Amino acid sequence: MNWERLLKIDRRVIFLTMALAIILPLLFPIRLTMGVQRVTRNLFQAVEAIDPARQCLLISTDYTPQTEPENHPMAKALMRHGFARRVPVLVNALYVEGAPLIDQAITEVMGDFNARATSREDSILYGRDIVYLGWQPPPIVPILAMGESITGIYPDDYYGNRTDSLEVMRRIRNYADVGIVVAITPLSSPLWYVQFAQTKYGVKVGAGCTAVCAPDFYPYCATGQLSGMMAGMKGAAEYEELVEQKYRTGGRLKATEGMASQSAAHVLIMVFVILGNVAYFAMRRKS
Amino acid sequence: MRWACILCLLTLPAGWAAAQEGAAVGGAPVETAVAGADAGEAPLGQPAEPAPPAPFPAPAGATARDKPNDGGGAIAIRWQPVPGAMAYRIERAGEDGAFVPVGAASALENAYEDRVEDGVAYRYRVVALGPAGEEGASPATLPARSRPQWFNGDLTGVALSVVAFILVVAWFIRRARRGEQLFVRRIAGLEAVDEAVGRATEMGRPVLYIPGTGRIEDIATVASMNVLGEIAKKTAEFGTPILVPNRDPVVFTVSREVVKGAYTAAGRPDAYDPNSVFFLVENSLAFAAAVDGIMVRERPATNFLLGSFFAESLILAEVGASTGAIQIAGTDQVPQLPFFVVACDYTLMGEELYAASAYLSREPLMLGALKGQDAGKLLFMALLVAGTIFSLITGLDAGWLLSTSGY
Amino acid sequence: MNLSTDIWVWVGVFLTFCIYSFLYRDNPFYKFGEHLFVGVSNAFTLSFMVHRIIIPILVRPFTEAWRTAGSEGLSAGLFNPYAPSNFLVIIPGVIGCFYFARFIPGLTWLVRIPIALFMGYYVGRSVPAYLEGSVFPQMRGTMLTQASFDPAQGGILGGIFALLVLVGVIGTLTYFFFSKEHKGVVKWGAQTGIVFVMVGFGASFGFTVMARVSLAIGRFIFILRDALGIVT
Amino acid sequence: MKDKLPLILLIVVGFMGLTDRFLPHPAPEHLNQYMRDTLLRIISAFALILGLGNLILRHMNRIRKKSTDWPHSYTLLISFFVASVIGLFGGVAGELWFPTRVGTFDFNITTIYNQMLIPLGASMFSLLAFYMASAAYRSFRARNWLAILLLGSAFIVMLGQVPIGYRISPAIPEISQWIMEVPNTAAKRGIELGITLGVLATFLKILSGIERSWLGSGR
Repeated sequence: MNWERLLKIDRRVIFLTMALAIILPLLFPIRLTMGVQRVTRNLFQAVEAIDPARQCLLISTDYTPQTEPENHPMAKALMRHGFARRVPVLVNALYVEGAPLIDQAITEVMGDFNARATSREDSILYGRDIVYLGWQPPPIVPILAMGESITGIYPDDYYGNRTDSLEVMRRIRNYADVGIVVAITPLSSPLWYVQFAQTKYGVKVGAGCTAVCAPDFYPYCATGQLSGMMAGMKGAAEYEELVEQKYRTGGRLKATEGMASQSAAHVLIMVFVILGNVAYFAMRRKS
Repeated sequence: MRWACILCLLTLPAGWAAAQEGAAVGGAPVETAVAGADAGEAPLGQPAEPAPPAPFPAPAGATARDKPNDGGGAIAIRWQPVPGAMAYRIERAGEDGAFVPVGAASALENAYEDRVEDGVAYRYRVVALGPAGEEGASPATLPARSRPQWFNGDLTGVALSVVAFILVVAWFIRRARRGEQLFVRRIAGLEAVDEAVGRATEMGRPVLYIPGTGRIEDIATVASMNVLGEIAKKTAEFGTPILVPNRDPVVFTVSREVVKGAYTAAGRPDAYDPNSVFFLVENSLAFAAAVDGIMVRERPATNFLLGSFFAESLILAEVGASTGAIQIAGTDQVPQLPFFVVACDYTLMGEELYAASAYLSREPLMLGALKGQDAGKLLFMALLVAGTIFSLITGLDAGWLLSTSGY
Repeated sequence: MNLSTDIWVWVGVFLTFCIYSFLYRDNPFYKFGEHLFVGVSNAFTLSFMVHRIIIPILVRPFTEAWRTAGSEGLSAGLFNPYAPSNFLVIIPGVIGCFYFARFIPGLTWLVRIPIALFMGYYVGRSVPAYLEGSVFPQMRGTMLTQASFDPAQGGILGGIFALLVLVGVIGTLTYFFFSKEHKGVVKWGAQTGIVFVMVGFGASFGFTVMARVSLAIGRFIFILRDALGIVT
Repeated sequence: MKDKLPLILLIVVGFMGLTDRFLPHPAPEHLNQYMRDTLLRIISAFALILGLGNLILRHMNRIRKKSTDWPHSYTLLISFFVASVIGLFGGVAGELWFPTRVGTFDFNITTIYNQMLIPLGASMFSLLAFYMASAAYRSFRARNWLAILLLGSAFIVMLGQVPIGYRISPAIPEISQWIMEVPNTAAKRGIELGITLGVLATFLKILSGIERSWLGSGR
């Protein structure tokens, strides 16, 4: 075997095998079982603790379509959880780029619920069970201003309704009425909420972050500044499982389906690392 | 001598404790009113109800006072919980005396924050709600007025530590000003800067300096601007072309001034090429796409990636590595550091990026600031150890000295 | 197989292909995609800047103040910078124009004024934010208390882990110590620190793989589902 | 004057920013809000105009000089101008006078964003999956003990991330989480604490005028 050749393998070979590892499981899907991490369970518990009569769940999003595969299932799973518990859900977008995506998520999850609803009480109604506050730049402004008045900083919702005319907004005024803010992000917006909203107004904050940010947030979960989090696609899949186990809400479990490709890609990278090291040591012994 | 100052700082926690206690007890102008002093007094107004609900034990010790450390507009109401209560209703009365419900709290809570107008006197009472709709109203509190505070007493510790740090750094700067030699150890990534610029000169290829993809709000960008000044001086001396693509237009305006200033300072204003600093695009991925293009087409011999980087860090670093360039990276975005460590030749981790401009310029005053950073680290370490030992021995939580509002 | 009939979907597929072709090597497709990306993305930013900032917070307050002044005459309220319509918005506008002073010989120094405002404000703001949001709670979280050994929170083992975190933090801080060579005690401290840093970075890298693969999954799903209709 | 005025301004607004968090009173709060929400936002809009001017001139230059790949500068300029006209005169969602719809075919700036910029951005971003694989292959070699630590923890965490790790041993996700919670937390905390000191030092260097590279050359 020519170890030297293996060591200096063309990057394009790696790229190609990687592409195959991702595509094949998508074409021939399998479903894998997994364990649930503590931080995910904590977030689930924190949402369980919201008092539906008095408080709401605020989902703050600042992801763009680029991290859709990771962040989108998180937003949907949270909405499902909120709807299943009849907790009013407020959603905002910190950046305009992601705003249309949230609209799509709301439509999809509302559609799932309402397709099975039998009465008006049973359905998810816009303005009563969910409000999409839309987008106000720059992000720091709404984060601070929601401590005073949510309708003040979001006078109109995403669809152009006056927010103060919506049923649920009459009792949800500011962070005092927010059970937990879950910031879904590819960046560090949960920390902005911790630094600017929690320090000043004491609101609970949770995170739904891409896997890349997760290591950064563990310290905050340990100190309790973050009540819990969904870390990456796996976190989203776990949350989907938790909601599904408890409430049987149905709907597509996007994150769970993607886990097969994930596994293949991870295993491939590990195989590459092993190959690289075997070749490296074989070369070293030779020289 | 040097340690004397640090020792002084170590006594700070005691100061914090005193300050925090002061704020809580007498420091803030608090208007507290305790109900129950005259428990016999009948509530002045009752909400009109068709049939009076069955009685239920009333919450004791209800108080209302201005919410401390805020911008006004809030009164904090507290009470002692009633066993068996399902929830609480909070009622408010203005000058006219009629109580109206303003909010509710769950059985687990014993505090409520009411949003009110500043300067107006309000009285409150807390009604405990029983499982079968019984009600028990606490006596009315004395009137409380909300008002804005000028200083947020919760942050006394933060304010003091800012002041303390300013003093320490100022002290080191003064020492530096007096001409004392301050020792700074070798930092590999920064030692390599000369070699990296020199290599570009030898190969006749440009140096690429990416000041991050953050905005000027990210302090790492400001630090990067400072390093850019030093590196541009070197490229001016060596006569090597430098390319500075920018993602944020405000950063672009700064980096242009910095590079032009550096060429002037190096005595080569004529060598400054106004096209060397340019704006590309705000979208960070479009920026990455364009910079990848620059890397494979202009083939810079040296890439500096210093500043605030986000997800695009590895795209830039891997493409840079594939072109064979020497790469010196640095960021304070901790999640991106592993990628730089893996894909670049040298990586400045967090604080090293902030130290870089001092290290490169060797200006005594800047080195003084660097020494201040070291003193801060010693202080942190000492506090951690002292706090741990104290807590383990006494069983108290020394960490509460570090608590700010919200926790 | 159920091919999409939406033109935009095929535009998306083509652009995806343009970018992915860079993995093979630099080529005209990538160059096209790259330049288009920069062009369109700048146009998008410009449009939003005009519609969301320049018009609503610069032009409109001024024109409305102008109109009010025309119908009701000048009043002090029109010079209140906090009012929704006022003449003073012109000041930020003028400061903004200072950026262009660079092209006027003799006035180039005016460029420093907007720069000073930006740098000064945000540098100042970040100091308490870092201390309050990061240093204080993280320091607090690092200190051990007797509760760290609480049986309910992991008992002795939990306490040992908490101690390890403390050791790691102190080691890492020592590693970044600039005033002493890494020799003697400092060397040991710094070595401990770098062990934690390397293990942490490795973990961070491994943890991130999932995020990045997720992105690629998203792209392939777009091609396989939205465009080709092979998977559902 | 030319040096002093900007420096004085910088010190004044620097302290304003610094004290914002400490002074809850509405008077300073309003001033800060004005600074953030009006003044600096308007200024940043002008910076963008300056930046775009720079970009356009540079590419026009490239076309004039016929630099390498100059035809692609046309791609950039044309796409920029066309999309700008659509965005500026067609409105964010096509509500202004410029037509952004032909039959059922919509091309307002939001659609362009969704249908062109999103695929471009997502593709660019997803290149990371491939670059991670190549970076891992290239750099994760057990050359010395530090590299072994890096490699080992990355390996365990990767395994802990996927269901297969759980199948091999349920302990693997536990260990991986332990690595994230203990050594990773410690390292991050140490680095973060250091960063805060760097931020403080930078603040002082800038405000005291020791660091003045930002003043540029006009002196």
